[in-house]
Order: sequence, then structure tokens, then C-alpha cells
Amino acid sequence: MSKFIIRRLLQTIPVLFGVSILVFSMMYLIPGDPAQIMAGEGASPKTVEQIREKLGLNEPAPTQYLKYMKNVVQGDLGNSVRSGRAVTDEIKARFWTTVELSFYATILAVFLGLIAGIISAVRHYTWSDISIMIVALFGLSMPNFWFGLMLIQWFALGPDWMPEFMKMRPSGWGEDWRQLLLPVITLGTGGAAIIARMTRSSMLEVIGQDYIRTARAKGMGERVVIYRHALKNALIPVITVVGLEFGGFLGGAVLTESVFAINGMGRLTIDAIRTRDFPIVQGAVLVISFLFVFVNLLVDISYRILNKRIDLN
Amino acid sequence: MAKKELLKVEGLKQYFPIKGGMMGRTINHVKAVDDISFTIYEGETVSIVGESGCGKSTTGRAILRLEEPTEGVVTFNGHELTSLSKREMRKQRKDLQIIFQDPYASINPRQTVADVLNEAMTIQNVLPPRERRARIIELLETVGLNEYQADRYPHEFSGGQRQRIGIARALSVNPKLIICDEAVSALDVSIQAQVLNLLQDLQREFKLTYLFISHDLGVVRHISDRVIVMYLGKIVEIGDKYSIFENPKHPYTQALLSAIPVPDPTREKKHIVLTGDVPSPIDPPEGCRFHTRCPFAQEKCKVDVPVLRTHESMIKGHKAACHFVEEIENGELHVKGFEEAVF
Amino acid sequence: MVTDLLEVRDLRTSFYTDDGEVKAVDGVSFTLPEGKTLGIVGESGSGKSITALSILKLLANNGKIIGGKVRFKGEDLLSYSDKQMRDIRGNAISMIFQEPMTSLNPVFTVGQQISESLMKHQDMWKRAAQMKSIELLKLVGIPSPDKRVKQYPYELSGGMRQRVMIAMALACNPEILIADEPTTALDVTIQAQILRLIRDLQKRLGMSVIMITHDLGVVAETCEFVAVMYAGQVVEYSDVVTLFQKPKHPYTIGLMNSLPRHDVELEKLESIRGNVPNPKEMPSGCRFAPRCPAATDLCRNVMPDLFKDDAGNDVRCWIYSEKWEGESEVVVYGEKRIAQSRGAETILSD
Amino acid sequence: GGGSSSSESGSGTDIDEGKGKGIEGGDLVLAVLSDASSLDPAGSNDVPSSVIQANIYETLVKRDDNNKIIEGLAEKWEALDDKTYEFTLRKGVKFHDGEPFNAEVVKMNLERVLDPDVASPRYFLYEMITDIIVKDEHTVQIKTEYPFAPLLAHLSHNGGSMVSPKSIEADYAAMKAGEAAGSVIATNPVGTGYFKFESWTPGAEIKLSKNEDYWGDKAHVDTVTFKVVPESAVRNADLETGYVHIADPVQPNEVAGINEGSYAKINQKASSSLAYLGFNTEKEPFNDPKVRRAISMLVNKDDISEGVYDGFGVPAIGPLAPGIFGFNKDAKPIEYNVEEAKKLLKEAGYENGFKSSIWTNDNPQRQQIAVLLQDELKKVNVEVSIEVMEFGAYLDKTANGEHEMFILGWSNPTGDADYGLYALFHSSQKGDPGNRSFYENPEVDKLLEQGRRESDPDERIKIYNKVQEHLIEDAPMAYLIHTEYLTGVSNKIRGFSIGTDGIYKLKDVQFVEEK
Amino acid sequence: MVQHTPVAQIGQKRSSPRIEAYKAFWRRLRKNKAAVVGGVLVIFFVLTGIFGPFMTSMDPNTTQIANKLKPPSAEHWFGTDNYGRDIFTRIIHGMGITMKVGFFSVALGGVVGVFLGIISGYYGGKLDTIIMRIMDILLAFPGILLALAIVSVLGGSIQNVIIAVGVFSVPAFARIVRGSTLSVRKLEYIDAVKALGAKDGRIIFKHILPNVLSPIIVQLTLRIATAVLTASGLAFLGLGAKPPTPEWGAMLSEGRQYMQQAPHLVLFPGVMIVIVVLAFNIFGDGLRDALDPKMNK
Ligand SMILES: Nc1ncnc2c1ncn2[C@@H]1O[C@H](COP(=O)(O)OP(=O)(O)OP(=O)(O)O)[C@@H](O)[C@H]1O
Ligand SMILES: Nc1ncnc2c1ncn2[C@@H]1O[C@H](COP(=O)(O)OP(=O)(O)OP(=O)(O)O)[C@@H](O)[C@H]1O
Ligand SMILES: [Mg+2]
Ligand SMILES: [Mg+2]
Repeated sequence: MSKFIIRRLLQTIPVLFGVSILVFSMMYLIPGDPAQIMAGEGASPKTVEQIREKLGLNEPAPTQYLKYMKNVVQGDLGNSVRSGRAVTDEIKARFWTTVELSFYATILAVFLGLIAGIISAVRHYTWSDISIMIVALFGLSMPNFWFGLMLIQWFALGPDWMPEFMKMRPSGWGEDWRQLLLPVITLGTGGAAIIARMTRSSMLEVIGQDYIRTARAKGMGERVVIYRHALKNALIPVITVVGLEFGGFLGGAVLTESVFAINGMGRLTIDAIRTRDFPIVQGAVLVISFLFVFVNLLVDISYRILNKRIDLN
Repeated sequence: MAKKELLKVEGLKQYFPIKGGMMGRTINHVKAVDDISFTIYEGETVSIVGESGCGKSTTGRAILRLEEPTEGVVTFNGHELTSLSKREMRKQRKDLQIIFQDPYASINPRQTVADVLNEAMTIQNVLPPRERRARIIELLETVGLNEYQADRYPHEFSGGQRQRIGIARALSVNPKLIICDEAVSALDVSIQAQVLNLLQDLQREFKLTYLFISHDLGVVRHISDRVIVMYLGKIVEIGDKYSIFENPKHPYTQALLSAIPVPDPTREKKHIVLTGDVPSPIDPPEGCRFHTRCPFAQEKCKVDVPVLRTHESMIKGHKAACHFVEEIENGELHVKGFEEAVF
Repeated sequence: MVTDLLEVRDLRTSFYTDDGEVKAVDGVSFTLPEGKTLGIVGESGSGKSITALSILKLLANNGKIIGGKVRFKGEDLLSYSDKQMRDIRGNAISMIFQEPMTSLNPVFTVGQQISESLMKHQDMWKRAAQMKSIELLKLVGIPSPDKRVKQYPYELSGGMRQRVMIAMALACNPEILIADEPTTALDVTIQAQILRLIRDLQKRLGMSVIMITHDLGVVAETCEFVAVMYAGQVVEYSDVVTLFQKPKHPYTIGLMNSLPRHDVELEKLESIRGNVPNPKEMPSGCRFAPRCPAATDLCRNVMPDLFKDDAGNDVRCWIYSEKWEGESEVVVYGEKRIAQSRGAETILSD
Repeated sequence: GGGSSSSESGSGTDIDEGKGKGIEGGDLVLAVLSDASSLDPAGSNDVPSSVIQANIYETLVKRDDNNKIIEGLAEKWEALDDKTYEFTLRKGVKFHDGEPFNAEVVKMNLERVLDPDVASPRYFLYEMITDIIVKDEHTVQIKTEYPFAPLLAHLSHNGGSMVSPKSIEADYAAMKAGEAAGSVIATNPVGTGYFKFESWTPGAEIKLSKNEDYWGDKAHVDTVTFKVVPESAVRNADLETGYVHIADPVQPNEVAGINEGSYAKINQKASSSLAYLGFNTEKEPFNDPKVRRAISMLVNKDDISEGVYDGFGVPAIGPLAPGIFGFNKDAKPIEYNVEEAKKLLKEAGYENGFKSSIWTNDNPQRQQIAVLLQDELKKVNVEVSIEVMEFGAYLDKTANGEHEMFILGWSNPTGDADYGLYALFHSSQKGDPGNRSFYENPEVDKLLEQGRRESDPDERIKIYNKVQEHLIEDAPMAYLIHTEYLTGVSNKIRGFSIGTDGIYKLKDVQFVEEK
Repeated sequence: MVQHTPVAQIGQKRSSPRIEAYKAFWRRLRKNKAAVVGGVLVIFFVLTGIFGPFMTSMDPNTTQIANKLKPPSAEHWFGTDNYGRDIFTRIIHGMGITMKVGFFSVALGGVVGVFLGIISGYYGGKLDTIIMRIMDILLAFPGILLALAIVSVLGGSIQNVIIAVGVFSVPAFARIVRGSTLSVRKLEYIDAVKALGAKDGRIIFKHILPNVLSPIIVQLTLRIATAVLTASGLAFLGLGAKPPTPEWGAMLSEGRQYMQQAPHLVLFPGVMIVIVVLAFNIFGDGLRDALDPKMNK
């Protein structure tokens, strides 16, 4: 097991390496000069030149890349062009916010998704199944930011008769539980829909398996058959989806973070792209990608725990 | 009788790498086929029998180079297949065909029967396109299907009929040798008989040679001239049908034959029930590969690899790979941990 | 006297699919005497498994038993409630399935899966059930059972898994063991091991066994009685010796003839022409009529009942009824049979 | 002093009217659009950073609401010759860390901005300074390379903020150790202002607290928190729900809604910035002033002001906003006139119109202007497509002259005509520095240079009046509008005001007694 | 119905066998109510996208400041926006654009992804490893950032949004197709044509591609839904279609300023996006069921 984990961790290196090349060339190709943006309006050419010199932007791209990677390998992601702070610090300040947001959203998605999916599967082709799946489809089809804005309209501002304590706080993260609810719902809804659908189809598949018949042939009750024998197997593909969703949340929280003024990785990256803060973009994308790969590793491991048959090679 | 050698397999090995370790290196091999040699003469049917995973299919696929063999030489009709370029090999494929086990998986579900046959002829450029339709009808009739079925899709046929389509496809390029890989195993007995009869009729009509792969000894006895018994990637016994079925020499062949239930309730039958499971082809046992389950196994068996050889009690061409053919024959060796049972 | 532990009469089971009703089982009757082994043979799709599943009422959602009786010790299981059935399943009647690879739950250990029925039916505690599981594994001949009990199915070979299935089925000392093609997925040498095991256990524990198979060899070697199924119906039911020595139904005769055998040399196989009918488009008369060399208009238009003969064996064929209109001596696949209507005076009834 | 006297903006209701009496203390929260990039005065050149810096640091001189230079950390100043200024510093001023403020500190600070190793983005504000001479503890002289009239205005800019000497030393030490310049100051800014730096969570919020030892009148509230809330609707929601007391900016169309509510009022303030439609004067057909004038005539400033800014803005006459030093209030703007435009285009040979494009960035108001213009230009058969670019790319491409028409803005943080004209129109400033119209007029060049060097304010005004006339005549750009700063201010506070450069004056803000 | 062999029974009642095979598929599809509803909606939207613009009486881009922010009325069914443009007209004109973004981006991602997936699955080995690692990289790379970068480089326009969304759906296709290819490749009919001497091109295009088509089709419809959402997300970040294009995402993003004052500005484009995405999702799901081999037998 530990050997497997080490191997998988090592396998992430080429992926991250690829990601770093991709980000670097991406940033290099994007028009826009960080020095110019930093200097702002009216700055003289000399000012811009000084800044460019300081940032090492005059060097050829491969040199810049190699220098950058040399530092990355030593755990140094460089300094933000704009604020001058270490990229690691900038990321640290936001990292946990995004992870937390994604985590709660995942919890919500899993909780709602599993319940809905199981009910749907057990009662498939009944009205409850159909209505759950229609709701799930709605969840999938809503633009995230639009949903978020709608939530703010309804639950933060709310109608006049709504009691004060029920009004959720529209912006921010981490000071107050009432700030958490709306963004978590916004981000988690799509995931819940996907998980519900996945759980349903996976459950239906598993319910048709021979070993479920075996369990029934042993005289087991429906509850035991569904929740013990079927669910544990059905969870395996669901976990993959959960992993992917969590990973997706990390990168995809951009919109939610913008709407709810949450200071997370997504917004950091977008802002950094806007201001051509290359080191931040590189660092953030690397971290997000790493996390994504890492979450998938966790998924693989839980695969193995849940279903020993799966050949991880 | 001067028999013409059609297919000669020498020292064939097929190892499949097992990837693993840090960077996906090859850490081991599945020794699916491990150094086997045999010859097939024109017009005969040679069967390969053995338990699941002993390398029967792999042998067939390696001959066809559907999987490039690890080692060994396959000579067909005077051409050394194993050293041909891919292109030259494509030409040879006209003479070498294969029929598969699964009647459902072996035809592209999106092609009509006529498409299937037409494609085969196109690939090998068998006939001018104008004449193909007529040939397709002829082929269908040969395998017992009707003209009006030519434009049907596979899902509209039963298993037995599909198998006939597979046979027609193989025949469409006028091959010399057909490898039948479990060609009737998936069929019901009543249908199986139809297909077996068809195969025999075709052999007579077109002078076909069959390499017949099966684990069903009833079928094998019915159709073969000679039989090869494989165990864990190696040939343990080879001989004509009568020698194998009436006078098996290798303890494995004996056990195999006795393990098959006989459809005759009045017949009291002794079964040699082997203990244990077939070992893995990844780390096959040293020495004789059968020694872990062999009731006669001796120390020597664990060390020395037996070679195929003949003995005075065996007729010409009958060979077995056992160190103790004589001793077993003479009753000098005693059964150890061996269960003989009457059902 | 042999008592009938299980009696199935005119069982009918249908599936309701998008394309309409599929009469998967449509007139199955047989009896299973106590302590004996009954073989059910027939081609793929003839309804063998559905018959077994109907007995335990384990059909898929779209399946329904629409008629017949299943009497177990005189009581009709078809009238049992779900709860009552759960007490029967795995307890009085156990079943093992064809595919040992897929019939065990991959995420539970062997021990957990065996213990489960013990805990349910015998009110055992976890520890006790675990101990019993080990014993059961020993009983089915698994070496070092105390280790195996903690392993997952994927860690076992096919033969071992099938043994685990058997151990699971035996856990609560069932009176009937239904084995649905227990060896088709296994190698011949392993098959021999398993068949012998079932045979031994039956003797030791005094169970009755229903052995479902399409392999006549297995039937010949393990069963006392045989029901031959064709297209959802039992076409012949008799003791094993009679069946093999003098099969009556043309289908049975054809089946025997088309069997290649490794112990005797056959010149040419006598095959049954045609195909098994599509379950959605069953012939209106005798279901074998389209393939039967002796079929008459009667056969093609009217479905025969199961006729019982003196020896208590049944056959579903007009030849053996007084209504038979054809030749008195019928030759089927080279075998002669005397039709009942003219040759004999015995009047057959159902 | 303080309080908002929004005389020029013409609008401006007194938002403090009818509010209760002020009380001391309390925690003030502002929701702002973006985070500061650096709290080091030498480390950035953006408004969000300036807004915070202005509350922590002070400059030698300050500007009043009419952009008149008033005293700051310097009590007195005097031009010794046209290249030398002498400043007499305020006594008894202490930094937040207890360090005294003196002439040496002034020298250190200015030298730091000029240090190429620091590579300050605000270097250009002071690049003409050659020497900083410490005369005595409280007297300092600044010498420039050439006569530079707007020097005082530049010193009033946040770039001239005074940072504690200890911090500067620590920062240089850190630079030696391999850290980036500003790494110490940016994260722990120490000034002399009425608020002290408390904490900064990058991207989220910056917290300041009252400086109890401030040399002048002290602030009223205990703490100030600047929270970053990028979505306008959410800022307003925060204001409405009472989590913040000041929301900035408010979108023009949202003003009415907020004013109608009972929780907040909008503070309006004319800005010194300019929104303009630029022409690439090096490209056909915009190299022809007739075409430029014609298009300028098609700009319906009323529609823009009403339609886009809901009336919150002053239609621009020329490049300078009213209130900026040098503003020519007598200049005659190009009026909206479709017929005249057609005539001009005919003269220029574009009777049948032409095809062109308008570039802008992802700023909603600019996009709206572009859409309105597109519609207007159809009237003279000029078909334009609108290209919306991400800001960085936009700046880059317009600096390279790849564009034809473009919409951009220019703000004026020094309140001086030089800042508002030189970079935009001097031929030496083409591209990056600001002249994205690639405008070149020797006459204008000469005047602009004179304006910088002339130390007599009246003379300067004359020069700049002339420049503006040229610029209106030549129309290198169509001057659209001077926007207003619209800030949502909660009814719970009073005393808020904002400068023409967009900087909040928080010293006088206080909570009011609850009624 | 009294025929002698069942073979003959199937014989007579059919005219063209090829049509028959598809009929079976249609029958299953028709039986799936969701698929029918989704399909009808999709067709309706496509037709509206193509013909709708010719049928509206107003121009989507004519501004009329005096008439701005009018709530829905008989004259302006969906009200007017901040320029006084008729929202209903804009929605109709935007339909085609939304469809275009959906179809073309997915077509782009699909073609590239399917190609890579098939090559990867069929040849295996090093090529497979390389392609799949690249897909991993794309997958690990936050999608919206990738799109943002592409749009930043190429500028905001419908084409570039299509490219951006297309690129980031490549890995999804590649993975699915690779998986299906791997399982199809193992089927015996592939070996059979190989044994007949068929070249790789024939095997890939004639035998593998048609048989991995159904998951691809399903994925296409579902991805169209995702593409529409992604495009609107880009618009929200200010990087969508260029104004005054009536792209719904852009309308939504512009309208959000007026949310309190004139909620219909965000309501209609938002609801339209939901409905269109929903239709594609429902249709995709229905297709999946209809194409599911388990439903066949
Ligand atoms: N492509 C492959 N990669 C790795 N191992 C393989 C491959 N093909 C076959 N093997 C292994 O080689 C061995 C022999 O396989 P083969 O299919 O030849 O057996 P077989 O005798 O045909 O068995 P069966 O009767 O089940 O068809 C088996 O252990 C199998 O797992
Ligand atoms: N869930 C189901 N829905 C529809 N038809 C079904 C279902 N299950 C079984 N059938 C049909 O019922 C018939 C009998 O099936 P059954 O499984 O009993 O055959 P069998 O005799 O056991 O065959 P085999 O030897 O292949 O196991 C078949 O035609 C099958 O297609
Ligand atoms: Mg095989
Ligand atoms: Mg069955």
C-alpha cells in the first residue's frame, strides 16, 4: 500500500511538470506586460524599465522558466510581482479558504446527492425517482454565479417579513457561520446533482448484480441488501465522482468566490491573471493542480480500501 | 502416406510483461506459452486441449501474429511467418483464418452479413467487386444460411447462426488453415452438433486443415485426428486421438479424462480427483509443472523439466512429457495423496 | 416410501419487458423426493434458472409468477409473505449460483458473508458465527480456513469461491440445496472436485438437491431424477436411468444424439435442426414442433400436456397420448418409439 | 477641516442631514472593489493602494478640495529659485513606532522612491529630483533637474508618503538578504497618519486602528476595516444588511434604489478623471482631424451621461475635469451634431462611411459607451465592431498602436493639469506612458513643456488654456465624461467625504447616536 | 404465424434491414419520455436559433435610452434592458449564438478528443502513456483558467470562447473514447478483421469508431450543456462575446448590475440558459438510456 502511494505520488511529478510548462507558456503568450500594469497610468518608460529589470522579465523565456523551476524545486515559488510578498504566503492565506469552501460544498453535495440517489434508485421509475432526477437536472443546468446572485436576493436581502436571524450574510468567509451557507449551497448544488445521478445509476447497476441476488437468497431483508450489500459497492464509482467534483470545486470556485467576495485561490488566480502577476498564477495553478492530483490519489486509495479487487496497476 | 507439413511451430514462447514497480517497469512475465513445438499436416485436424489459462488461445494468436510471439519460429506453407514484415504478413493472412468462441463478440454489430463478407474479400482482394455478391450468396449457402439473410445485422441471428457467419467469413478468403478457438464452446449442445457437422463437411469439401482449440474433450475426440494436451504453457502429451483417449500416458491427461462426467448413469466410473488449483503462469512450478498436483510426483519431478518422449507402450507420434511413464505403466509408482472416487 | 419434499406444479413465470410479456417459465412440473437429487437440464434460455428463482421468489422486478404451485412440505410457498420467504431462504432452502466470480460480494470478507446468514437465521453472535464459518469452510475442504475466513473473494481462486458459496448455502443446514449450474464456470478438474463435494455433503447431511445444468454428463453422474426443459416447459420428467436408456420426448432423444462423447467414438453427430424458438414468439402448439421430425398438425396447433406413464414418469408429447394421429411407430433421430394411441391400451392421463 | 463641499459637482445633497449627534469610537467597515496591492508608498501605483496609504501615511503637502496645495507634514515652503524648494517641517510629529519625523526622514523617503534597486512604480513622479538637502532638523531643500512647476502637486501624491526611518532601514536590510524591495514596509507599514496599521489579510481585508498619538485632531472611530467585495450587488447587500457602513463604488443605476431605502445614502463627488474615446491618430482615417471631429460630434454626451451613468457625471468639454488646476472653463466643446458630422466626413472623403473598430476592456460602463457609439456611428455609415479585451492585453495592444478607436480613462491623482495632459498628449509619451492616441503636435508639445517649467501659476493657467483649445480643435480623442464617485454611506455614520482623486477622508467619520 | 423455422418468421415482414436496425433504436428512444421531451426542446431551440432572428420585428441591437429598463409588457414581452433594447428579441437572436457556442465548441473538443482517445486506446503503449499524461495535465489544470487564458490571448469573441470551451472538453472525450476503445479493441471481431489482414486505418475508422459512437454521442449532448454554462461563466468574468452580441451569458453578466432595480434583465437570460442546458441534459440522458446495451436485450 505505502509503495503504491509513493509510486502514485511520484507519478504526479510529470503531470505537475507539464502543468508548470503549460502555465508558463500560457503566461508568456498572453499579451500584457506586468511591469507596465504595475507601473500604472502615466508612468514614464524609465519607471517601467526599472521594474522590468527588477522582475527579471528581460531575460529570455527559457531562462526565466529554468530559474523559476529551480526555485520551485527548492520550495520557493517566488514573490508576487504586485505585492512583493512571497507567493507561498499569498497562497497560504487563501488556500484553506478554498479548501474549506470546497470541502463543505462537497459534504453538502455528498449528503444530498447520496440520499437523493439512493431514494431514486430504490424507487426507480416511480414519481419520487422522476421528481428527484428532475430537480437534480435543474441543479446541473443552473449557471453557478446566477444561482449565487439569486440566493443573495432571496436569502440575504430577503423580503421584509423574513426574520433577521434567517437572513444569510451575503459576503465573505470565516467570520460567521451565516456567511458559509450561501456559497456552500451555490457551489454544492451542481455537485449534489451529479452525485445523485451517479449514485442512482451506480446503485441500479449494483442492484442487478449476482451478489445482490446471493444476499437475497440468504434471506437478508431489503434494508440490509440495499444499505449493506449494494451501497458499499455502489459507492466506488461515486467516490470517483466525489473526488473529481472536489477537485473541480477547487479550480471552479472562481465564480462562487467572485460572487460572494470570498478570498480564495480562484479569485487570487483570476486577479493575478488580470494583473499579470506571473509568479502568483504559476504558484496557484501548480497548487490547484497538485491538489487535484492529490485528491485523485486519495480517491484511488479509497478505491482500494473499498474494493480490493481493483488492480491499481 | 507422404503428409505435407502445413504448419510448423518450433520453440514458441509467448510472455506477457507485467508492469509495476516505480515507473511502470516490467517486473515479471506471464509465461502464457513456454517453448512449445508441434507440426500440423495438410488436411488434418489437430486439437489443443487443456484447462483454462494453459495457453491454448495464446498459441493460436501467436501463430496468427495477433500478438507478436516472444520467441520461436512459425513456418506456414514454407513461409517463415515470424520473420515476415507486417505487410508481407497481411498477404499470408489469406491462407490463415480464425473462428472465435464468442458468437456475439466476433462480428461487428454494425455490419450486415454481406458487409462482413464483402470486407473480408476487399481486404484480401479475392474477387473483382462485381462477382462478390454472388460469392457471398454462395458462401452463405455453404454454411447453411439463406440469401435473404445477407442484408441482416448480426443481432437478428441466433448464436449458432452467428457462428456460421464467422465461419463464412473465414472461408471467404479461401484459407488453407483455420484456427478454431473454442468455436463451438458457447453453443448449446443441439446447435453445437450442427456446427461441428458443418465444420467436418467443409473440411472434406475444401481440404481444410484445422487447429481446433477446445477444452471439451467430447468435442475434441469427435473432430480431431491428433490431440495436443497442454498444461500451464507447456505441451504435456501429444498423439493421435486414439492414443490420447484410450492410452493416455501423462498423469495429467489421465486425470483430465477421468474428470469429465460421462452421460451414462449405469456406468460406474472411477474419477481421479486432483487436489488443489492450477498454479499461476507467472511463477510456474520448477521442474515438471504438474508436480504440485501430480499423484505420482517424485523428488526428481520438482527439479528436472521433463521432455516430450515416447515409450515402447506408445505408438509412433505419441509422446508424453513425464519422467515416469514407464514406472506408472508398470504400476511401480504409488499414488500419493491421490483421491480416487466413485460418484 | 419416499416422500416428496418439494413439489412444483404447472409453474408459470413471466417477465414484462418493453417488448411485451416474456413467458420464461410456462408450465413446469416436477417433484423432488426427500434426500434425492433432481437434475434439471435444458438448453440455455429454457428457463432453468428462472424456475429455481421462482421457487425462492427471487425474481427481478419485472418478473412475476403468474400461476402454479410450489409445495414445500405440503405448504404453498407462493402464498408466503415476503417475511416468511426470508425465513425460508438461506435457511430451509439454499441456493448456489453458476458464477462463483460474481456471486460473492466483493467488498466483504468470506467470513462476513457466511456469518451473515448464521446471524440472521440462527441468532448467533458475531464471534460464534465466525467460528461456525471457519468450521463450514473446513467442511467444504478449504485448507487453512481460519486464514481464508478473513480474505476477500478476489483473493480466492474460482474453485475456492464456489466452495465458499457452498459453505454459505450450507450454513443453516438447509433441507433443499438448489445448485444452479454450480460448475459451468470452472475447469473440468475443479468441476470434478466440486461435484464430488456436493455429493459427499448431501450424503453426510441428508439434504435434497436440485442440480441445474445443461451437461448431461453431470446429470448422469449425480442425479436420481431428471426434468428436461425446453422453451420454458418441462418436456420430460423421469428417473435418470430411464431417461438415458429410453428417452421419450423427441427433444430428449435429439439431445442425447447430438452429444459428442469422449468415451465413445461417434461417426457423425445427429443434430436437431433449427433453433430454439424466440421466447417472444413461441409456437402456438408444441414448442418443439418446428424442430421435431415427427411433428403432425396436432403438434403444431395444440400444446400437449404432461402425460404420466405407469412408472410415474412424465412426458409432454402427443405421441404418447391417445390423440396421436401419426404413425404408430415413430422414428425420431434413428430411434424407434411406439405411439400410445394405437399400440397400447393404457390410457394416459395427466 | 474636512466635510464635503461638493460645489463644482453641482449635485450633492448633504448626506449627513438629519442624522443624530456624533459619538466617539466604534468599528467602521468599508466594502471596496479591490484590495490594495501594496502598502508601501513606493511599491505600487494604483488607487486601491493609495486609498489605504492615505490613511496611514502623510505627505509633505496636501491638497484641499479645490486642489489647492495646503500644508501637510511641512508647515511652510518656498521656491528658492525655479529649481529649488525649501520646506519647513512640522515639529513634534512622531511615527507610529515612536520614531521622530525630521528632514533626514524626508531625504530617506524621497531617495528610496528614486532608488533604481527599489524600482518604484512611482519613480516617474519624482524622476526630475536631483538632490534632497537636509538643512537642519526641520528644514529640507529639494532640487530638480529642470524647473518643474507641478512638484508640489506631485509631493501631495501618495508616492510622497513619509515612512518611518526604522522601516526603511529594515527594508533595505531585508533587500540585502535577498528579499524583494518593500517586503518589510508593505506588510508592516508605519507612517504618521491618524490611523495605524493593524492587520492585512491579502485579498480579504485591511484593518487600521486609531492613532491616539496623532499630532493633529484625532480620528473618531476606533478601527477601520477595508473589506474586499468585488460584486457590486453584494457590496450593496452588505450595506443594506448593515455589515458594512461604506460601500464603494456604487453603480450609477443603483443610486436611486439605495437613496430610496432607509439604511444609507449615496455620497456623490465629482472626480478628476476623464473617460475618453481615443483615436489612433497614426492610422487612416483617424489621421485626419476632420474625421476625428466628425466622430466627436456624434458622441451624444447626454445619452452617455444619462444612459450609462444615470446622470452621475459631468459631460467633458476637454481633457481636464473642472476643479483641476489649469481647467479651462471657457473652452467651447464640440457639440453633438449629426448633420455637421456628415458634412465633415464628406469633406474628408468618407461620405459613404468606413469600417472600423472600437476597443475597450471588460469594464461595463466602457462597454456600454461603446455600444451607444456603435449605434450612433451607424448614422453616418461608419460601421464599427466592438472588441472587448481583458485589461492587461488591452493596455498592451493599445500601447503598441494596434487599435483604431478605443475607450479608456485617465485619472488625475495630483490635481494638476500637467498630470492630466502631459502623458496623454506629449509626443514623447506615445504608447505605454499614456499617449495611446499617438498624438503629435509640436505646438502642443512646446506648450506642455512650458507649462511644466513655468513657476507662475497665472502664466501656467494661460498656457494650459491654450493647450486645451488646441486639443479640442484637434480632437485626438473625444472627451466623454468626468465621472462622479458614488459611495454608499450608511445612515449609521456621518462625516464621510472623498477627494477628487477618490481617496476617502475617514478622519472625520463618526458613528451617530442611535435614535 | 405458422412457419416452420423461426428464421423464416423474421423473414418477410421487413423491407429494408438497415432502416430496421435504426428503427429499434428509435423505438427505444421514443419510449423514453425524457429523451423525447429533451429532443423536441433541442430541435425547437435549434430551429429558433436558425429561423427565429428572421421572425422578430425588432432589432436586437437598436438602443433607445429613453426606453430603458422597462418591465415586461405587451410590447416588450421580456421587457427592455439598460439600453432600451428589447430583451425578447435579444433572447431569440442569442439562441443561435448559444447553440453555436454549444455545438462548435463541443464539435471541436469532440473531434480532437475522439481522435486522441482512439489512437491512445488502439495503439496503447508509449503513445497512450504520452497522450493520457497530457490529458491528465489538461484535466488537472483548472478549466476556467485555461479558458480564461485562451480568451486573454486570443481576445474575447464567440470564436475564441468556442475554442476555449472546446479545448477544455478535449480530455473528457479522450478519456471516454479511450475507455470504450480499449473494450472494443478486445472484442473478437477486431481480431477477426486483423486476421483478415486489415490495416489499422480500416480497423479504427470502420470497426472501432462506429462502435464507440454511442458514448460519444451521449457525451456530446451532455458536453453541449456544460459548454453553454462555461461560456456564460466566461461572460460573467467579462470575457465572453463582444457587445452588443446578444449572447445570453453576456446579457446575464451585464444585467446583474440591475438585479435589484430590474430583475428581468437577469431573470430571462438566466432562465433560458437553464432551460436550454436542461434540454440537452435531458436529451443526453435519454440517449444514454436508449443506447444502453443493457436495455437492448
Ligand atoms: N494480453 C495478455 N496479457 C497478459 N496476460 C495474458 C494475455 N493474454 C493471455 N494472458 C495470460 O496467458 C495465460 C494463457 O491464456 P490463454 O488465453 O492462452 O489461455 P487459454 O488456454 O486459451 O484459456 P481459456 O480456456 O480460458 O480460453 C493466462 O494466464 C492469461 O491470463
Ligand atoms: N429479467 C428478465 N427480463 C426478461 N426476460 C428474462 C429475465 N430474466 C430471464 N429472462 C428470460 O427468461 C428465459 C429463461 O431464462 P433462464 O435464465 O431461466 O434460462 P436458463 O435455462 O437458466 O439458461 P442458462 O443455461 O443460459 O442459464 C430466457 O429467455 C431469458 O431471456
Ligand atoms: Mg482461450
Ligand atoms: Mg441459468
